[in-house]
Order: sequence, then structure tokens, then C-alpha cells
Amino acid sequence: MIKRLVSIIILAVVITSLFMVLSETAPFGDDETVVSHRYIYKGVDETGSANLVTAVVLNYRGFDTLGEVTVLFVAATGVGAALYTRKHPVRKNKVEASLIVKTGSKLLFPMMLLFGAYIFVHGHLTPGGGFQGGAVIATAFVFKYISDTRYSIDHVGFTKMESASGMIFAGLGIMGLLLGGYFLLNILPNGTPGELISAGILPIIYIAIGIKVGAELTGIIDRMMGVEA
Amino acid sequence: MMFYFASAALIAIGIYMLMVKKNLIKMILGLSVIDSGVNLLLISIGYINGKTAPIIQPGVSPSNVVDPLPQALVLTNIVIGVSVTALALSVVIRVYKHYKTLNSSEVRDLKW
Amino acid sequence: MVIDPTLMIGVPLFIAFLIPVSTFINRKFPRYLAGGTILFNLILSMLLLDAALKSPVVSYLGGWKPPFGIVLYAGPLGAMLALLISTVSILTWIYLPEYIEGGDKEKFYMLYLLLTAGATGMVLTGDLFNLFVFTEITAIASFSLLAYSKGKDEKEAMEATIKYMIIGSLSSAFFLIGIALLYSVTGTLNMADLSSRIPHADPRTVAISMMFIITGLGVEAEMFPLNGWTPDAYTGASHPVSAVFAGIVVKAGFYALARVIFSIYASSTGLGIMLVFGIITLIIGESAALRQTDLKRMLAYSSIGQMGLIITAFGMGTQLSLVGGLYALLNHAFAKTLLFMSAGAFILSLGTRNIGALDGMGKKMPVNSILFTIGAFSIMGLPFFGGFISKIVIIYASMDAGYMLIAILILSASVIELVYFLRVVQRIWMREPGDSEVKKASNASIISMMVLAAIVIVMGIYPQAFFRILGPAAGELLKAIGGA
Amino acid sequence: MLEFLNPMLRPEWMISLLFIGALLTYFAGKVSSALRTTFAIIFSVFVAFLVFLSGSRDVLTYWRPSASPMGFRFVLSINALSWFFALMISMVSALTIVYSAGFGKNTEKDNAFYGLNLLLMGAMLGVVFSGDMLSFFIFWEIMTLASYLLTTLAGKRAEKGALNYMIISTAGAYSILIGMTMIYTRFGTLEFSGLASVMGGADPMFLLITLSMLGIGFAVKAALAPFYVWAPPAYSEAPDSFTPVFSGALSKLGPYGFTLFMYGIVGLPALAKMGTFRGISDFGYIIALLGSITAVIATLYAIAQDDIKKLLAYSSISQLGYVMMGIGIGTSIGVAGGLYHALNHAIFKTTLFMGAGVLIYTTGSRKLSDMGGLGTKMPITFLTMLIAIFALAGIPMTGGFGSKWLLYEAAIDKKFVLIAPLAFIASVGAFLYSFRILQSAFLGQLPERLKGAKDPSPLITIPMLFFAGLLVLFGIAPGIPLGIIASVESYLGIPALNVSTYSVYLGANFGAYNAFTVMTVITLALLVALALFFIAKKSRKVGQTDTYMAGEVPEHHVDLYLHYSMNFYRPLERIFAPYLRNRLERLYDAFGSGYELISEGIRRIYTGDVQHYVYYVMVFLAVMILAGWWWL
Repeated sequence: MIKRLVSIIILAVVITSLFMVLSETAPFGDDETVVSHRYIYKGVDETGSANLVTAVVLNYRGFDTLGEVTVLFVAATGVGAALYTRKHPVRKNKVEASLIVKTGSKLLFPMMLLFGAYIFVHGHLTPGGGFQGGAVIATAFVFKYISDTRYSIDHVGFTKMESASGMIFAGLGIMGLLLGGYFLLNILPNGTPGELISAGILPIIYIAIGIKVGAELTGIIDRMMGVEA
Repeated sequence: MMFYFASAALIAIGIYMLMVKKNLIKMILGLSVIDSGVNLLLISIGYINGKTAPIIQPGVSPSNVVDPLPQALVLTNIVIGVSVTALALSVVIRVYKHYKTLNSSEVRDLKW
Repeated sequence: MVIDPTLMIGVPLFIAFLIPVSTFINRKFPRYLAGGTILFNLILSMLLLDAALKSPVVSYLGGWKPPFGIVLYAGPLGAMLALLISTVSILTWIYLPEYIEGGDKEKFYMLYLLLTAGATGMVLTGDLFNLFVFTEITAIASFSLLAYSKGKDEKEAMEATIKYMIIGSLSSAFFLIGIALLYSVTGTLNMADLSSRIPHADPRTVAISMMFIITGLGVEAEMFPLNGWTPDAYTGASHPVSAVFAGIVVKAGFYALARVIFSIYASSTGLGIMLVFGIITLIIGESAALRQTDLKRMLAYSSIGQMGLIITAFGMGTQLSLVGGLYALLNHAFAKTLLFMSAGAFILSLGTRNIGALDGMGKKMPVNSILFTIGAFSIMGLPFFGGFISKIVIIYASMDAGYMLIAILILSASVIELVYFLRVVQRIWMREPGDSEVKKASNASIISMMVLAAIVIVMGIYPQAFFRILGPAAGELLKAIGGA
Repeated sequence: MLEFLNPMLRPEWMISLLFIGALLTYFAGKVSSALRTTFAIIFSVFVAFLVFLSGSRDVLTYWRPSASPMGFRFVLSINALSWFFALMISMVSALTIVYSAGFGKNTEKDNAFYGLNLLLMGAMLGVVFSGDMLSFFIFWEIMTLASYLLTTLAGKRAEKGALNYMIISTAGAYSILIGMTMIYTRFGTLEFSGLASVMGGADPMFLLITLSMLGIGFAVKAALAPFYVWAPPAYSEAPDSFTPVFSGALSKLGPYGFTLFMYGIVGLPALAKMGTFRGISDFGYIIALLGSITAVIATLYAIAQDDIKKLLAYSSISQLGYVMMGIGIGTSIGVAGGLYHALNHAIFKTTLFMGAGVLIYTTGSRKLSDMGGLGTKMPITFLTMLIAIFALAGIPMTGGFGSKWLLYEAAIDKKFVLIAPLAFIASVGAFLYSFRILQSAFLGQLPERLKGAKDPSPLITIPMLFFAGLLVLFGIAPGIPLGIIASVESYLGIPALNVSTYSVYLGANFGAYNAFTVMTVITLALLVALALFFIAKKSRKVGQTDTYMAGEVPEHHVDLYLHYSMNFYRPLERIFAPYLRNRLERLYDAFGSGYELISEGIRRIYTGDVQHYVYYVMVFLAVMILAGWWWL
């Protein structure tokens, strides 16, 4: 009990101060944009992306995103390293899924893939983007795993896809450096904001990210499915 | 204001889980909860009263959108959170395999 | 030739993504791809340091001028640390093949390469959130490398990983809260921009955000109450990973802490915290090492102690103390890497981490024993080795700044350090060996250790070469805080 | 004739020659052991010769390192004081290297042995030639490191001694470092010449603190109470062919440091500002008192030793106590006596340790009770050790008499009722224990197994004979060393002693002491005694154990048990035993184990439970936030 009491006191200190500081100095809903001012007012012209979040994520702060992709990549690799077993994992769940799940997943699987692709292809226009789209794609494969006890992804193909898409992102960055002198420089024309083919390299990056994230998350799930606990 | 409160509460709950719960999976969940709290905090900081999502399209003028930067940061942080959780869970699987327990105070071969 | 700091991050990332595919061609490929990339980084960082000493090399990511885009800033300090990271990385790369077992080797090399890239990013970035991202890359790569251990060490490795992950993730959450608070009052993330806006921002928020960030980064920097993970992680990790932790991860984490306190907050309170907790870390670390019977754990505690020394030196915040602190940082990076490597060779051939098993190793593994001794002597601060110079400079700096008590505490801690290291060294050289056969370390690992030993000795007998870099490097940090 | 050597008579030459020689010697050993030994001898003897030639001329060398963060320059200088000590050191080191070559061992460790010996010699010369505190400190540390490594070559038995030596020396060196940085931050210079002009003006409190800080470091090397605890194990367990340097040369750096800083830099007038006692400064008085106490305590321990090296180790401590007493007193006679005794001690203790090495080599044991009757078998060793023991006991005809005489005079002159009697007691004790060596090792009955003992090779005996010759020379003509010491004194600003070759003038109260006259009288007296002995000789030569073994040859174990060296001074030991129960060592041990206990507690902080670590992080954060809230 003392433990809980102490932890509550500590938390009270930390959280109260955090809350007080926030409500004093940055009242909720207050206009405090400094740097973002430019993003908001010039973002569309400068990047050609209607979705300002995408403009920030992929263009102004594209380097963060490259890092983010790397983080996921590292984690996927790490999961693989942590769960490594000498012989290739064999899935253990022998419980057959019900007919509804089986049929439903067969029906939904292509649609989910398509929806995922839609999300990352339209990342510069609508809410969402590569990460979200990738997650949706991974969900589609989860469906597969649930419905079919013997299903397993094509590991080699997924690895190739994952690597290729990662290299596209990093390669675009290096290309920008070689062609324009700046890493991750937008080397393609911006086009008309609001159209599908616009915003320069942004859609390419988001497609790459989408494939990569989808492959990686699926890979992680595949790894975890195969573990004997 | 609600959101500040909620995010502070989420962070507090997460830390409380870390400090009190002995189950490793609950501790990892705690980390996830903290992450959500931080994400909410970031989003709330970027929120501006009465404005809409930062997607410029017909009917939305630049003077009428919220700060996009914190949202971009949140996007990054979500991915980081996912990565950490995935990795932590897979490590916990291995820990359980070796220790046959998830109690954090029994997983202490390394000490002193 | 384009000398651009982004290449030091972009190329390793590209190659890391390439590695999984390359295994389809040849199993040996990943190792050489990783090594080649690190070598490329090494060469680039040398050129970068050369350029940075003349004028800082700045790179705007995506062509956006700060504060709108992310900027990489390679001053003398950043370039020097990048060089340090690549050097330690390449030497560990030479060392490591026989010390990692099990698993997919290509995964190890991918993670290893990404760790190097992440740490390089940490020391070069000029953007606070980008610093967070690279800290995470480095941290998650460290977690994964730690979890990579297979075979009989797996149990301990997994335990260490989960501990490190929980503490590390908690700390990164605090780091992000700190960033969020700062953003809420300044509206910017660029470090230079932040430092110019902070004086006009609400002091209380700034102070609280600083506390969060110090807590967040202090974990990586092994600052005292935050360093619970350290001994466990060093003990549980495979030997090259321990070496990389000491040589790269902790150094980059510490640099991030110092950078935030010096360049962003420019706060004397922050320096005071570093000073106080640095000295506590030093004493706790050295004292905890005194009674260790586990070789790697002893080195881990010694590493905590050395980090305490470095933090203390930085906390004093004078030009001289920074030079001394940086000298100690370099010395510790090289010497502790060397120690972990040679300890790894001992442990590999003995099959135990127990110090008691080292009796008479001087006769059985003479070269490795000499290398271990060199590392130990350098950490102890004996003449002819780098630690000696750093100790003199730090002591002089602390006396000069009027901290006599600190100087006395540092020296007392050094005496403790001397005791436990000499106990091991004497055991190695003065006892009679047992009968068991030992396996000699491979030539490659011996070569990489010899290079480290040579660096440490050069640091001890020709310090001017290093002072020439460290002077401007310290000046770079001090500029923000107003010269002192 | 030797003009071509003139360009080499510079400190940097001598030191770098030795450092390079150290490396060359070490690597030459990988090729051939003969080459290695030759190298070692050539380098050390040549440098010793250079030191001898260079004389006390003032040579200064500057070296300003570029890009150094502190903005200083390194200075090396040869002056009267440093030359005197350099002469002593190089003589002892070089001849000890020659001596150790005589043993002709050929192990891997010998490479390190010779290399480190040269390194140590270079470092010691570096310490005395340093003209600024930073190089002083650096050389000091190199010296400590080299001597530590040399001690560890002895293997497992030296483990504890070496560790303690290194720990206490390092603590001492750090104390010097603090004193040094205090001075530097106050005056902005580290050069002795610059400091000498400003230190005198500093306030007494500052002087007291800095001098104490530096003094602790020097006292450790000089094995002054209460810092001597490292010395007995380290001296006695170090390799036999290193101990001569260890005790003979290295320990002299302590007195050197005191002399340099008390008189060379701070100066007598400034010392007097700190308060005086009967005309000498309080600081000096305390040093002198500590010195005399050390002398007595160590002597009492020495009397009880059966281990020859341990006995000599305690004797070293005791004799260094004398040296410190003289230097502490700080009058013209006192400093002269102290420095002269330092020189004598360097010579006779080196000889004794060399002799001890020979004895141990011959008998295979360090126990005096395992030896006996070797005087006839090893006449040269016997003779040289006899002379050294005479010098140690302060018997006329040897240098030791003169220096002890000066020290007594210095103490009596100032009417120190505490110090003078302590010095006398220690002197009597010195006679007792030195007699024990003589009696146990060389006289008495020869054990059966030592029948084949003989004098060692000339490489070993020549250095010993050389030193013995020097002692006799100094006994007859004390003016030779005292002349140099007088010039040292005038360099230090202390009134110089009035000496001629054969006599020393000690001031109005004591008049002159003419060594030649003393020598003649003593020699005559000895001759008379010898004549009487032969005339009145009625005894018959018998075996030592005849009386109670009924003529039987004792078996070995009986031999051991009944050896006359067992319980040699039993009655004395019984008297002193209650006071000698290793009080100081126990204090140090208690401190050590106490700290181990604390650190055992500290490492329990790292419990291994991740939840506790989370607590630490959270407590840290909460405390920081509260503090931040409170500050603002």
C-alpha cells in the first residue's frame, strides 16, 4: 500500500505541474503557431500537397519520416532477431475459423488491400498516408492469418518488397542531394494542388512507405504467430 | 481543456501502471498508455479553437486550419510507439519462455 | 566530393534497406556491406571534421531553411563525435564476428549499421524533434541488438532487454513531453531558433520542460538515479554490443543531453543539475564497482562512474572543464570499448564472467591481457594514457572554477577506481594460471583492440593533436551559454 | 677531454635517453637477453655519468606545447638542489641495474624489469629536473607507475603490498595535484622560478593548506608517519634486485619534494610567517616531530623482524624519518644533516638491500634464522654489508656517523626536548637491528646446506664495493658531500654549512668536527682492541651448538628451532609488544573494509527489479520538478 501511496504522490507532483504549466502558458485552443504559420499559408504552394500534415511529414520534415520508417524497420528486424528460432516457425493454432470468418475474409481481403492502397496513394490529398495505409494492408493479412490456419506469407517476396521500398525512400533522399544539393529535395514538379499526380515526390514516398509499413507489420505479425510460447 | 486533462490523466495512468503493476505485459501496456497520453497532449497543443483539419481544399482557407506540425509529430510518435510495443512484446515472449513468469520482480537474475 | 553530413545518415539507411536483399546473393554480403558503409562514414567524418574546423558544415534537409525544415549542423564538436562514432563502430565491426552467435547474421549487421547511423544522426542534427527520432532509432536498435543474443546468454540478454526497454521507453516519453511543452511556448523545434526564443518564453514552462528533457536524456547518459538499466544491460549484452553501448550509445545520449542544456536552455540551473548529479553518479558508480565479482558488471559500473566524471566536467561549464570533459569522453569511449572487447575475449575463452577465473591469464593470453591492462590503466588515469591528461585538465578546471570539493571527490573516486581495476589487473598478471586450455582471440579482434590501445596511448603522449580539435569543440558548446 | 659530451649535459637529453633506452631495452630483450642487459647497463651508466659531469650548473630548457588548454610551458632545469638528488638517484639506479645483471636470470619478465628500471630512472631524474609543477607531477606519476609495475613483477606474494603501495601513492599524488592546482589558480604560473618570487607573499593560511596538500604526497613517498603503512610490505615484497632502487633512490623523492617546496619555493621567511617554535617554523617542527616519531616506531618494528627484507624495510622508514627530521628543523645544520643523511641512506641502504638480495639468492630464504656463518664463505658481501651497517648505525669511519652527528646537533642546538631523545632512542634501536643482521647472517654457525655458498659474480660485488668505498670515503672526508650540500643550502637561501674537506664547523656552540681526527682515533682504538683480543685470547673454537648438543651435528629442524636468531631480542620485544600491535595498519584496514561495506550497500541500489528503476526515474523527475517549481 505504501508503494501505491508513494507512486500516487509522485504522480500527483508530476502531473499537477504538467497540467498547471499547460493551462497557464498554453491555454487550450490558443493560436500559438510560429513556424507552422508558414506551413499553413505557404505549404500548399511550396509543396503542392493539399494535406498540410503530409506536406510537413514528407517535405518540410521528411527527414523525421525517414527516421520513422527506420524505427519501424529496426523494430521489425529486432522482432525477427528476438524471436529467431533455428528452424522456420510453424504456426501452432489449429483451431479452424468459422465459415463466416472464412468467407468474409475472402471477400474482404482484396477490398482491404485496395482501401489501404487508396489511403496511401491519396496521402497528399486526404487525411491518412503511408503509415495508415500500410496498417490497413497489414490488417488484411491478419484476416488471412485468422481465417486460414495454414496461411503464411511469401517471406522472400515480402523482404524484397520491404527492402526495395525502403531503398526508394532513402534513394530519393540521396538523389535530391546529388541533383539539387539538398537531401530529400523535392526534385519533381509540384503540379496542381488537389490533383492525384501532384506534390512532386510526395506520393512516391508515401507509396513506398505504404508498401514498406504493410510488409513490415505483416512480418511482425507473422513472426509472433509462429512463436511457441 | 478537457484534452489537457485527459492527456495528463492518460500519462498518469500509464506511469501508475508501470509503478504498481508487476505483470510485464501490463507494464508494456502502461507504456502504450503513456504514449497515447503524449500524443493527445501534442495534438491538443496544436489545436486552435474553431478551426478545422489542415487540408486545404475548396471551402477551407489557410486562416481556418489548426497547426499541422504537432500532427506530423504525433504521426511519427505513433509509429515509434508501435515499434517499441511490438519489440517489447516479442521480448516478453522470450522472457516468459526462460523465466516461466511475467512477474517483473522475479525476472531479476541480473542484479547488484 | 560532396561533403554533406546527410550522407552519413542517408547512405547507411539505404544500405541497411539493401542488406536483406543482398543475402539472396551471398551469405557473407551483409557483413561487408555494413563494414564498407561504416568505412565510408569514417572517411566522410574525417573530411567533415576537417571542413568543420574551418567553418561549420550546415545541411538543409529538403532545401528548407531553418526553422522551417530540419537542419543538420556539423560543427567541430558534432563532426568530432561523428568521427568517434564511426571509429568505434568500424573497430567493433572488425572485432565482432566470433562474438555473436545464432540468429540471422544479416539482421545483426542491419541493426548494427542502423545504430551507427542513428547515433551519427543524434550528434549531427540541429532539430529537437529530429533528435528525438534519432534517439529512438539508436535506442530501438540498441534494444534489438541486446535482444539478439542467442545460445546460453539468451536468458540474461532477454531480461536485460526488457528492463532497458521499459526504462528507455519511459524516458523517451518524458523527452517528448518536454519537447511538447517547449513547442507549446515557442512554436518552433529548431535548436538555434529555440534558444533565441526561450528567453522570452514563460520561465516556468521552460523549467518544467527542462526537467522532463533532463530526465528523458539522462537515462541514456547514465546519470545516477536514472541508470538502473545500465549494469544489467552491459552484463546481459554480447561483448561487441557492450562495447558499442559504452563507445557509441551512451556517448551520443550524453551529447544530446549536453547539447540540449548548453545550446537550447543555456541554463545555469541545468549546469548545476549536471554538476550535482554528475558527481553523485561518479561516486555511486565507482563505489558499486568496488565489490563486483562479475567482470562485465564491474566494467559497467566503471562506465557509470566515468560518465559521472564527464557529466561533472560538463556541469562546471567552463572552456577548460569542457575540454577536459570531452577528453575524458574520448578516452572513455576508446578505453572502455577496448576493455569490453578484451573482457569479451577473456570471457569467451573462460566461459565465465567471474573475475576469480582470470587468475594468471597474463601467461595464457598475454596479448589480450596487455590490451586489457592498457585500457584499465587509461581509465584509471595513469600517465602515458589518455585518462591521465583528462584527469589533470578536469581537476585543474574544477579548481579554477572554485570547486575544490568537487576536485577532491573526483580524485577520491579515482582512487576507488584504481583499487578495483588493479585488483583485476594484478589477478591477471600476478597469479599462477590454472591448467585449463584457453582459446586465443582471433587475429582480427586483436588488431582492432590494438588500434584502440594505440589511440589511447597517443592520447596520453601527444595530447596536442586532440586539444586542437577539442578547443573549438568546447567553444562551440559554450557560445550559446555566453562564453564563461 | 669529455667536451664532446657537453651538448648532452641537458636534462631533456638525459631523460629522453633513458625513456628511449627503456623501449630499446624492452624490445632488445625479445631478440637476445645479453643484448638487453648490455643495453640497460650502457644506457643507465652513461646517463649517470652525464649527470655526474653536468655539475650543478644552471641549465634551463623550455618547451611550450601548442594548443594546450592551460597555457603553460614545461621547464626542465638543473640546479644545485636537483643535481645533488639526481646524482644520488642516477648512481643508485645505474649501479643497481649493473647489480641485477649479475644474477643473470633469463625470463620474459626480465625484459620488463630492465625496461621499467630505465623508465623509473628517467622518471626520477625527471622529477628532480622539473622546473615546473606540471612536469613535476607528470614525472611523479610515471615514477609511481613504473615502481608499481616493478613491484608487481615479484608475482603473487607482492600482490597486496603492491596494491597498497599504488593506492596510497596515488592518493598522495592526487593530494599533490590539488596543491598544485591551488597554487596555479592563485598565481597563474606553475614554474618554480616564478613561484619562488610570489609564494613568499602569499597569506599563511594559503601556504599552510597548499604545503600540507603537497606535503601529504611527499610524505607518502618518504614513508613518514602516518603514511608509512605501504612501505614495509612493498619494500620487502618487491623483487630483490629492485628494492635497492625502491628504498635507496625512490624514497628520496619525498625529502626532495619537501626541501624544494619548503625552502626552494616558499622560503624560510614565509614559512616563519605561519608561526614559529623556538626559532623554526611550526610547519617544519611538525615535519621534524613526525620524522622523529617515524624513526622510533619503525625502529621498534625493525628490531622484531626475522625477515631480512622486512627488517631493512622498517629500517628504511626509520632512516627516512631521520632525514625528514633534519629537513623539518630547517636550520643550516638540520638541512645539511638531512640531505647528508639522505645521501648516506641512499648509499648504505642500497648496499644493504643488494647484500640482502645476494643472501636471499644464496640461501633461498629471506629468514635470518635460515642463514648463519656466511661471513667466511662470502667475505666481500660480508665486508660491504659490515661497512653499510656501520654507516646505518652511525659508527665513525663511515659517512653515517657524520650525518647522524649533524642531525643530533641540529636537534640539540634548538633544544628540542622531544625530538632529540626520540632520535637517540631510534639510533640505539638501529644498532640493535643492524647487529642482528650481522650476527644472524654472517657470524655463528654455517648451516649444513649452505656449505657451498660463495661470493657472487663481480657484476654484483663491484657496485657493492663501490658503495662501501664511498661510505668510507665520506667517513674520512665528509667535506666532499657536505661541500655539495653547502652549495645546495646557499641555493636554497639557507645559511651554508662551513666545511672543509676533513672537517665541519658547526657553529660556536659545538665547534668543529674533524672527521680525519675521529677516524684516526677510532682506527687506533680498534687496533688496540684487536691487539688486546689476540693477546688475551684464551678461547677455543667450538661449534655454536656444542654446549648443548653434546657435539652432535643438529638435524635441520632442530637447527631451525634452536637457531640463535630465533627470538633474538625477545626481552625487548616483550617490552614493546603492547605498543606495537600494528595499530596504524589496522586503522587503514578498518577504513578500507568500512568502505567496502559501504560500497556493498551502494551496489544494492541496483536491485535488478525493473520496477524499482522506474521508481528511481519517477522520484528523480518529481524531485526535479519540485525543485524547478521552487526555484522559479
